[in-house]
Amino acid sequence: MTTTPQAIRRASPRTNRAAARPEPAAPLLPSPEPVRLLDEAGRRVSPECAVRDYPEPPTETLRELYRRMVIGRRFDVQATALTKQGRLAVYPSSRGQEACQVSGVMAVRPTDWVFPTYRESVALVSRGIDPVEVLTLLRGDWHCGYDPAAWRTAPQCTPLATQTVHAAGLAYGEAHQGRDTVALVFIGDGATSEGDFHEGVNFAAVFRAPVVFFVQNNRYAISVPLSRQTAAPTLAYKGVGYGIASEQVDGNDPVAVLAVLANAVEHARSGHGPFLVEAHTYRLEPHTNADDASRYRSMDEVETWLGRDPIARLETYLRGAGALDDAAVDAVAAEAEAYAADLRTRMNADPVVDPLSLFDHVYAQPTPQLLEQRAQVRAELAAAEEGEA
Amino acid sequence: MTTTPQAIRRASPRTNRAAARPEPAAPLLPSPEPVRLLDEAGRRVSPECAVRDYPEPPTETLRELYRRMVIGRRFDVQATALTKQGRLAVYPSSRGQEACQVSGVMAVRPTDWVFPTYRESVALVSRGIDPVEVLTLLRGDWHCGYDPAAWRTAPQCTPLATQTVHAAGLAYGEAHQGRDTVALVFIGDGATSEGDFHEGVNFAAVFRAPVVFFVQNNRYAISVPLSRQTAAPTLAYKGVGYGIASEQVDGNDPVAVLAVLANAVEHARSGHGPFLVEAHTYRLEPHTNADDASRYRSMDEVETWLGRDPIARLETYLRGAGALDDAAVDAVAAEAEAYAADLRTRMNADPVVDPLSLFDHVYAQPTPQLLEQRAQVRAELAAAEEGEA
Amino acid sequence: MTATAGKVTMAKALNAALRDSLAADERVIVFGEDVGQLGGVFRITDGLLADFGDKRCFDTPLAEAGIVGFAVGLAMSGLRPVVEMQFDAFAYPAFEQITSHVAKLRNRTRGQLSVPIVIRVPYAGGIGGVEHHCDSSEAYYAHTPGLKVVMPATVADAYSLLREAIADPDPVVFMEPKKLYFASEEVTLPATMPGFGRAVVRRPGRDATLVTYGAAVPVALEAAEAARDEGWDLEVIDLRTIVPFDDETVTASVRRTGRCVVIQEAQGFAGVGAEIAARVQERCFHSLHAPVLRVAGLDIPYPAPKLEHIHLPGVDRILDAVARLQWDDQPDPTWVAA
Amino acid sequence: MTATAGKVTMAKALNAALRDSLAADERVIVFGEDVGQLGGVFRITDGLLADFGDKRCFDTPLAEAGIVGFAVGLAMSGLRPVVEMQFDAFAYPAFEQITSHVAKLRNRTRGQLSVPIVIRVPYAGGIGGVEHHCDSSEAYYAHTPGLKVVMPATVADAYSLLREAIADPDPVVFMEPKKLYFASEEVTLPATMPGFGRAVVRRPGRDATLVTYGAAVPVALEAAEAARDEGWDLEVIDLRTIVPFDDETVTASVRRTGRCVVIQEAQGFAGVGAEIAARVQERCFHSLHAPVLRVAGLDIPYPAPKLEHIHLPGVDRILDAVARLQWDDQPDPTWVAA
Ligand SMILES: Cc1ncc(C[n+]2csc(CCOP(=O)(O)OP(=O)(O)O)c2C)c(N)n1
Ligand SMILES: Cc1ncc(C[n+]2csc(CCOP(=O)(O)OP(=O)(O)O)c2C)c(N)n1
Ligand SMILES: [Mg+2]
Ligand SMILES: [Mg+2]
Repeated sequence: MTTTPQAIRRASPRTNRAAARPEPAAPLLPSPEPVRLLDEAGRRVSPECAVRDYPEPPTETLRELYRRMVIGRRFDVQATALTKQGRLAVYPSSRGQEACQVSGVMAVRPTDWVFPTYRESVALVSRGIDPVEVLTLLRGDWHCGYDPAAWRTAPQCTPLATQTVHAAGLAYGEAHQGRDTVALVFIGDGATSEGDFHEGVNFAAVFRAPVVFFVQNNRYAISVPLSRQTAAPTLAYKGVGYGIASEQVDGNDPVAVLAVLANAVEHARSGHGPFLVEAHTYRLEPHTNADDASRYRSMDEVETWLGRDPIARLETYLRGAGALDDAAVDAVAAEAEAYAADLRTRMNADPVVDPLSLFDHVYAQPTPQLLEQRAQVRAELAAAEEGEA
Repeated sequence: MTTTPQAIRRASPRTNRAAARPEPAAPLLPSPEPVRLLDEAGRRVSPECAVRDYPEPPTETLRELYRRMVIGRRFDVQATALTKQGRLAVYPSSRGQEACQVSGVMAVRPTDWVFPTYRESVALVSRGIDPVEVLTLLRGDWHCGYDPAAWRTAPQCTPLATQTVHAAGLAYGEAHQGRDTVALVFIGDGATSEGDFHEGVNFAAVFRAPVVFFVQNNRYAISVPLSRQTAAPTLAYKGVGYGIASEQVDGNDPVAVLAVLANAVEHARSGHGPFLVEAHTYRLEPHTNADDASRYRSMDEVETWLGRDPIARLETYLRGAGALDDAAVDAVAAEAEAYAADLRTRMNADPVVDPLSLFDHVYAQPTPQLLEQRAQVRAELAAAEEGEA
Repeated sequence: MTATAGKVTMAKALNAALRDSLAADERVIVFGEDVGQLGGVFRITDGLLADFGDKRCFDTPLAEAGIVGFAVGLAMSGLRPVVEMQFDAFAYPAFEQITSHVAKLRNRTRGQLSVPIVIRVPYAGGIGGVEHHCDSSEAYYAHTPGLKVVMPATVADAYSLLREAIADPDPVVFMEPKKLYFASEEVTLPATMPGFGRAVVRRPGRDATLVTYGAAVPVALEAAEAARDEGWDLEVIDLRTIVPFDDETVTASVRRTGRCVVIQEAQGFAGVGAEIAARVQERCFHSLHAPVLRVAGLDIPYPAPKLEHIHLPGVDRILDAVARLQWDDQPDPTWVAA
Repeated sequence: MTATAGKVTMAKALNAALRDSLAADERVIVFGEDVGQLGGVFRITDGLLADFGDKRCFDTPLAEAGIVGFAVGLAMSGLRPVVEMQFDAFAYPAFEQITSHVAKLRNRTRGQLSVPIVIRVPYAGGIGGVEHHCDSSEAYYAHTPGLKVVMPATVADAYSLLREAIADPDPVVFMEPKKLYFASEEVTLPATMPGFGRAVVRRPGRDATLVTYGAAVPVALEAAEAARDEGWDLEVIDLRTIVPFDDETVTASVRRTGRCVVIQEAQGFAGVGAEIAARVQERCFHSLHAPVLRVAGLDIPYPAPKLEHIHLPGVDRILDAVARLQWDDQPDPTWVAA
């Protein structure tokens, strides 16, 4: 597998920005129906029939989107397999949500910041982060396996919605220092009910911070259905209450997701304030491998959504447009296989974590109290070693 | 002063409910301009010119509204004076907001629940609660001076927005037990930024709990202007994000405030879910007597709002309608004076609070640990008495 | 009433307690995240929705302040809410509602309003959980006047104390040791164990007293067993409730043994173990042959699964502390050196 | 640099520290509720907006989790946020952001991200404040690994410790004793006092050690003065920072005096005083002539103004505790009776 950070950065859809320049004043309410550029069969919806028009991303970008979605899914399937082998403590799959995962990171620049949740592993590998580093948290070695500063990607966030406020602060801080960084926040449908979602969006709005809040509405929060999160027509309608632009999009239409996000990012970057995007999608797997989804949803429902596969849809479209052929598809598949094989091998290693490192990063310098505890643990370890010897 | 709970309960605007029956499905967005039934000069806005039509409350109700506003203002002025005499630790005035304070409690039944903030003293006396009991908190005797269960009025809430969630729970709980209670929550503009506002409104919406969220937007949160709370067109626009009905109203137009609230209460009671009402108003006094408002707003601004006095406006209207004459105005003024005089006298007393009562209501029964501490305090008090003797 | 006998897990006992409370008192109402259809991520509420309907057991939006605040309102309307926080750290968003309202409402209103809410908090580690899923947060609650803090360690207590918590007129933070959820014991339910404020001597002993609670109880018992090989006969006290606290049982034991080690899983600094050590030396000073020592989690954020065994107070660390109780009348070199 | 000499209030010293930090480091940024135009409800930020502009000092929406979370993001962008929580209890909405993010971010990322945030918390009572305005919440923070907890009691310390807090690479919860805001001292600013983790002996003495911090320091000093009449020569230690903790100074003193009373204003149960008492008896057991006693606030919600004097540890309650330090070698009847 050869997805280097450089390769992915190169493919960032800069070319797309000019085309996507939005009206300065966005409409008060989102489109009444999710924006869709491809229909379920993968055919281009004609602009006249579209609920709202968005420029289509360049074909090269869409080919790259396809490539990363295929690799992302292969990674995801591999990670799920690793839980079965006991190599991962837990894994929250995003199978079915690849259009969102990959478009999210492709819509921003490498210098922008991404704020992922626990579910964004595919987004992270798509951003170019080493999959082993992405899985460090879930293997249980340490909390965050990658360097957030180098990757301009916050640690995966578990306390729901708390990252929205961080993103607002980061974006404002960057602007404060004269940089045109955008912050893209991933968040789930369920997490929009948390107070921190409200506070994060509101801070971004009041300070006109360049943040894109990207809600992957996959219809469930573990077992809790969307109807228990909101009585709103849909989550995108929350934007107006903060005075920010918002949009809803078919989250299984990769072309539409990327187009809508590119517009949102451009809107934010060019000083029009934050943007709320809701993508309607579905997680095909249980919440995590530890979850039993059969308790709260039917196989029929899952089947229906299997039929809306974002990868198949984009493949059909690109083939139809002559931008993809069997050879290209096979090449991507092979690349994905190699990626997964490499990951499997490397996940066989079981890195040793130094117990004394527990004391290293509680503070910049350990307190005297921590030094005492460190000495005690060191003595215990020495005693245990002696006992074994 | 003769405002007994019974008197005020009797005056509850039951008669008004049938007239105010709302369309079952309220519009998605609030009226684009604040609803107004009286213009600034106290003339009736003709229904054709109204941004949205609301039935006018019966004249008898408006006379009672006038009476309570006058008494409420007199109470408020008296309370401010008591701070100067050192009889109150602190007092947050609502002078200028009487249309909201009084309409809020008149729009609900005695059996409904009211959730006030620290600013709602005028609302509380208007509900019939003994003003001395209302001021217990601010005199520093104990935290809540009235019986919340008997008055179906929660203790005045200081931690911002936290009461919104209580109201949602109360309203749901009442419905759960087959009662048609409505909960009316007072909240300030600033407090809408807190996460709890979001969670409270959302819980009420998802559970279709009969709650009216009544935002008194007085343009400041202590010194922080509205522009630092929200970038929304106005706070009422937040309703759509929760899928609930909302409205904005001229908060210094008593007739409009009562009409809009009566509609909102009826909407909630008849099972259409919560309702968000924003009243645009202004606090004429500083945040509390301890505040120095000259640091953050101009006297000009205050002057402008003095010209929009809700009491004068209603008086003009009622006089014009032949529903109020000099004699009636004088009678109300005299009643208000008597009320204030009685309050002054009774606030001269300095009730002794038993120190040992500190241990009485931490738990239903004090823990052994508290009994130990109680014994210690008792011994200290005895020793101190001996020392004095 | 669920009559159960034989091997029962703590999870099952908690489920039975909820079930029996729901059946016994129609004011009881159970809600939280995933407690309905799913039966809770630990299945503590399994089947309650099916058996009692969605007015008695239901899911809420994902908002913990909302859940606790909603419970406050429900309690004001006369109900008896039992809410689940999905994991320890996910109760923190509710902290203001808990400290400023739940804990204080009775006091603020001189008893005219009360808040008989049970807040169930699955807590502590030892389950290989990732970050934010393993905090031991009891000290935050124990330090907050107005809350009762209940920490069962056995299956029978889990049942009995939860029933009592739901019937109690005061708000109760009910801390459930996750790693013991699926440990089972021979018990007959319904079981009635000693009430709030009564500690229990889980193992009598003569030489020193181990005072502990919740998740650490089985570890302390194991240590006491292991200590036999060293010739120490250790008494193990399970506090069961932190608030109210059973000074009597603890004091009587330490006065008899003259030595005491306090064990908790939470990070040590300013934890409940500090309170216990402070109380014990206040009350038993003249009986003590050695300082009261503490064995606690390290003062670090809860570590990743691979290193949690280093963080957690284990048998060896407890025995080390016992060994330092100046059996040979030599002052402890650890502190003398300082 | 503000050069000030003569009588200075703590409020003024804190203002000067913010001012000097803003001038010295352009990454410093001050925000919160009412800190701009109004200068803060206690005027601690008075004039900063006018002098440094609204990019360096500004008001935010009323949302404490938002304020702290926003600070986390700003810190990630390279800035050094100093935020004000308006009052102690109004920091509780930010509890999740503080415990799960501020305290842990460095640890979670193995030091690749740090969060040099200062969270200023005006705390404690004695000012006739109504409910929710007088909590002493330091134990919640001190129990949370990853936070430094700083508690100045003097004007010079207020200045010096706040400067140090802002320069510190770690997050600091900076607790400001409200009732001392307008107490003044002769000082020359800028002042540089001992750093984090250094306690100071405010009054030397031979007979017993009073260990205290923050709002309780002046009360302890007053008690020590009054104790002279009883013939007791008391040493008073001001801890200044709770985390890190200065074991050395405390231990040395108690080993010398053989007696110790710990004083805090917060409710006692599982408070910081418990930690101090537990540490002192661990480390000084063989020097102690009496148990370490604690004088703390009562275990009740902070009372209304009229009764706060009963709640607060005053001179008499401290002297009572000192009297119980077994000067005549009789065990303390309080506990013997139990
Ligand atoms: C504050 C908080 N409460 C509860 C949880 C437990 N939890 C983890 S994921 C989850 C569901 C989140 O659903 P959603 O936001 O829709 O995202 P999804 O998992 O569907 O991607 C819950 C309740 C948490 N992580 N944080
Ligand atoms: C959680 C919380 N944060 C801060 C405060 C301090 N505080 C008291 S009133 C107030 C302003 C509230 O403004 P608004 O909601 O507009 O109501 P108003 O006072 O204008 O009626 C603030 C910040 C508080 N009481 N609670
Ligand atoms: Mg979801
Ligand atoms: Mg206001």
